[in-house]
Amino acid sequence: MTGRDLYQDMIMSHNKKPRNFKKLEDATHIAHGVNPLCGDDFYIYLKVNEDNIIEDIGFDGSGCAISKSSGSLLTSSIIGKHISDASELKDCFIELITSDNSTEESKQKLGKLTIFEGVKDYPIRVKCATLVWRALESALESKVGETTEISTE
Amino acid sequence: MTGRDLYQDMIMSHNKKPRNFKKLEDATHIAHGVNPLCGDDFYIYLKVNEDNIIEDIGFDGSGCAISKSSGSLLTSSIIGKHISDASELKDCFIELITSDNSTEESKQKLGKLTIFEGVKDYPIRVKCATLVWRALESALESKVGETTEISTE
Amino acid sequence: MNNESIVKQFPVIEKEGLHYLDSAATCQKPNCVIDAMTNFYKEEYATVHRGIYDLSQKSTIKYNNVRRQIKDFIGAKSEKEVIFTRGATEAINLVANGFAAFISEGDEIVVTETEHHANLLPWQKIAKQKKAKLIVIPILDSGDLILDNIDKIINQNTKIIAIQHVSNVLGTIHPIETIIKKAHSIGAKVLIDACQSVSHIPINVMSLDCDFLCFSGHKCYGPTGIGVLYGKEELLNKMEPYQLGGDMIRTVTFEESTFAELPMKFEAGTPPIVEVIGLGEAINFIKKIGLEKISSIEKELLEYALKEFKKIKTLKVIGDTKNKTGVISFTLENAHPHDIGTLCDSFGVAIRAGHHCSQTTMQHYNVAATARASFACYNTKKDIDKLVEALLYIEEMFE
Amino acid sequence: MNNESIVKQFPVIEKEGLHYLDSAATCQKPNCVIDAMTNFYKEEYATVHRGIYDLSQKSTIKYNNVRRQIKDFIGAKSEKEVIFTRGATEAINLVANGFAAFISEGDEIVVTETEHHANLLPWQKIAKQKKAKLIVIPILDSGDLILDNIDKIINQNTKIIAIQHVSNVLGTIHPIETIIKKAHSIGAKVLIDACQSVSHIPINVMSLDCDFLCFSGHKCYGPTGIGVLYGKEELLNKMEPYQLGGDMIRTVTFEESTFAELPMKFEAGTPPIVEVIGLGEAINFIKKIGLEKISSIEKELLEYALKEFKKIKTLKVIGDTKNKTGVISFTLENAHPHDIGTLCDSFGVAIRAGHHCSQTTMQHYNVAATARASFACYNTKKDIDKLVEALLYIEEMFE
Ligand SMILES: Cc1ncc(COP(=O)(O)O)c(C=O)c1O
Ligand SMILES: Cc1ncc(COP(=O)(O)O)c(C=O)c1O
Repeated sequence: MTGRDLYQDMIMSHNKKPRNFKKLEDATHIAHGVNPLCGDDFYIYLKVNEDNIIEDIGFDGSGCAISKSSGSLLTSSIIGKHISDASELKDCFIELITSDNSTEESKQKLGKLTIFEGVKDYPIRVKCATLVWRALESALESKVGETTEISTE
Repeated sequence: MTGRDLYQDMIMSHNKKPRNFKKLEDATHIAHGVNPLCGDDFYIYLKVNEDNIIEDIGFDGSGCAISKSSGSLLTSSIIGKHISDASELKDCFIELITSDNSTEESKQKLGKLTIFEGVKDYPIRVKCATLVWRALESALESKVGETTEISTE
Repeated sequence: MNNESIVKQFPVIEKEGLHYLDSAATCQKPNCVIDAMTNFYKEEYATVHRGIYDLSQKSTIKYNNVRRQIKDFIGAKSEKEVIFTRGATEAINLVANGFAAFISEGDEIVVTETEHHANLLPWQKIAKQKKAKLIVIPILDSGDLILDNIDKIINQNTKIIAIQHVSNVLGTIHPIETIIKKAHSIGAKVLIDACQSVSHIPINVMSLDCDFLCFSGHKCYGPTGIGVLYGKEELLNKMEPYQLGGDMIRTVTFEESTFAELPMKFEAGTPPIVEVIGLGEAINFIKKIGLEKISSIEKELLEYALKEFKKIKTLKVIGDTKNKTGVISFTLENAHPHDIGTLCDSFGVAIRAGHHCSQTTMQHYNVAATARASFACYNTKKDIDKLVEALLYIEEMFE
Repeated sequence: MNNESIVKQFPVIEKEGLHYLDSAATCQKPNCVIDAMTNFYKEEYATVHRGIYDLSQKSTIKYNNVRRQIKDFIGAKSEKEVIFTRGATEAINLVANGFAAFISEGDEIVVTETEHHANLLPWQKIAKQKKAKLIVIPILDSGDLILDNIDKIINQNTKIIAIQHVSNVLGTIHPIETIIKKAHSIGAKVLIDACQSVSHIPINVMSLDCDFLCFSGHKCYGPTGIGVLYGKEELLNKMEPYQLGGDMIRTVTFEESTFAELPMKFEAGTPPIVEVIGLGEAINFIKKIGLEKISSIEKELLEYALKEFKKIKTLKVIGDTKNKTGVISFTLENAHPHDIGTLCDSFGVAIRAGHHCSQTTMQHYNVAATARASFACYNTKKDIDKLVEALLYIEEMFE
């Protein structure tokens, strides 16, 4: 495949109109992710309730089409989910684009997120696709009220 | 030519029985020359009289056959000469083995010293052949009673 | 443009379908450079300086010849002023490390707003260590330095000015002659980072009268792993050695060591022998074509590209000075530079996207990154045509 | 000895009439190493880390693969612990520079009496700077370390022990396991200079448990301009970066910069890309033959040489330990080592003469210089026969 095939319609549309592209004023968990190489720079905001359900989610910042659409699809995939399910999805996603070990089962879980699979062939862009996911990981591990910082290099 | 041709009989004989291989107790000029790469290490002693004639000369120390025989031939070539003649001979010698510009006239002045011409093809050994000459140069430029230090690198 | 005969000498450039426009990052190598190294490894390889056998002596002679070649190429006074390093980064770190001894609290070190990190961070570190001030010459949006205040910026407290000859992001050619004169008028020294100029513009360190100058081999058609530091003999003599080890000593005991003369004093350890041989051949290559010819090819490419870029409505060139080399940074209104980079690649066009190791330049223009196309003597208008085709496609794709 | 198939892979060694016995200075390169670099330059050359185009990404992948290869080769825990340097000299300077922060007045730094200048001078400098003491482990005339006093030498004040694995002058293999254990028992760190062992003896940094280890590419069948520093992650993390510049930063502003993670933190500037590729192939070469095989070839050569040397009455071997690699220093009663060197060359025999960058070893034996023959896996008994023929000739010539 060539780089062009990466930019499928769904990615282009999420880039243009990212879902949940907002700051949550009442977030319980916030993380800030930067990719110093590209300058991609995003915040992710989670509102997790007492039952550990992600009640609301938002992200904002700036970055390339891959990072932004990946963030957008992330938010719409985990909103309303239990944080352990979100965390599992995150693992599946990272495995999908950083290894050759992704199982069929895992791909089924990922659903439309598998459109990012092709990024695997572009090692430098892998960091774009995983940036918001790494921020999610950090947010889920953080204490309530804390803002964590991550950087992909 | 090969390295073997360097070691002509005259060089071997001067190496074995260096002439004027002695310390002069009443030297007017002394210089110490070392070649840190090989460990060649020689002193040269001059006794220059009021008429600027090199009345006596000696050298001692240790080094390879090339440096020692060159020192030996140096001493026997300049003993009894005026220091300006010694200095001229030194220039001719250094030119002979460090450049391609040595003239016939200069070679005639050098006489048997031209056996060192082949050293030119062995850049690392040039420093051996010139070591005592460089020390001579330094001694001639020094003040009476002073010991100068030179190092070829 | 008439550079077919040059193009043919570059095996990577000759590859079908590849349009290499990232020469400001690193240059492709002509066959003569690659072959010189291959042949050296296959026929003549031995260590330098120390072997008394024939192979090593020949190796040493060839190695030293390159030093002479570089001395001539940059117009240095003596071979002692030419130090081989592993690249420009090491050269600058070496100077900063050695020059630190001459810097005290309150002194000022001057850089430009568009320095490469390699010529900023070592000075930032020294400034912190010595409680000196790091002073910045700002730029206009054109990329040109603002020199109105130069008498304030370069003043009695200034000890050294570390300045790029040409910006690797914008291609701006800085008026280093003016700055060197100004610096010397108050007794400050000047280091020129010539990474982006040495294979594009003729340079003569003696007529420039700069105190230090450095460049990397891999950006001037030479191999990786090699760079050059030029320094005035008198200054280099005053500076402490940088790395310590073999080949740079005179005598060693456990109590005390003494160091060799220039240039060896700054060349500890087994040098990058084969890289030096390759660099010599790269200098030959440049001399054979001639820097005038190289620079005229690149100028023509630059003008053509700027003209063609007008066809792309949402494209913005960053830094529009007239005084520049064949380096163009640009953005598209709706596409992120990294997307531009990946998509250009799908057209076979290799451009760079990112901060180009100069985040302060990005900060000036308030962008996270730019896309950059840069030219060398082996590029052709076809490369630019393909780039424009790709950019038009991308523009449409991102509307 | 059965190494014909190895010999055939080395173009310089195959040269008619050449007997290369200076591998302790630098190794010849097999075709596979030379070709890997040539092909890379001709087909795949591009910068690493930063290019988002295909060529650069492939280049980056290949480059990173070598890091993994080296991690496996030396048995490191993580690729973060493998730093590319331009050689062992730079690696040691890097460690000394970074470790200096942990050394205070009165502390002790331990080296051996036979260190290469590269592993002595950087420590001598730090000791002076920090008013620490440089303590020397002496040797017996056999070349073996005197360890009777080890409990005094390595004591509560000891901060680091910088020690060669194998002496480049004598070939002595030092009992580094013992020293590392002793050092760790009192909390000191250990740097192993593995220049003379890595291509001769299997090494595993994890089972050795050394804190740092370094070697040069050119002494292990690889190219010039490349070396490796291994360091425990935890220690490297605590150390300040060495050189500053591109690729080793996270964020940069004029006020403040932050640095990248390991290993990038210690790799400022465009790395020696092609040299890394060449080194990877050299490691492949060593692995394919196997260090056991290499070491058995060299052992056989060593034994044969020592036996044959008995024919030369005035020859004295310097350092007669049983525990050594294929390195023999020797003198002739009446001929100076430099004369031996030049005359051996006239027989096509390339040996080394001089102080071998270890003047303190010369001082121990009270000689200005020695002649040295050293072996690699491509040598044969014929090389030794020719050396002996030359030495007999020289002995007679000097009576
Ligand atoms: C034992 C030892 N240590 C260090 C070095 C220095 O290596 P390099 O000159 O490649 O930096 C050498 C070789 O010269 C050596 O033999
Ligand atoms: C202007 C400038 N300075 C310094 C450097 C650093 O050179 P290197 O990475 O080869 O050490 C570069 C290139 O990366 C550059 O473009």
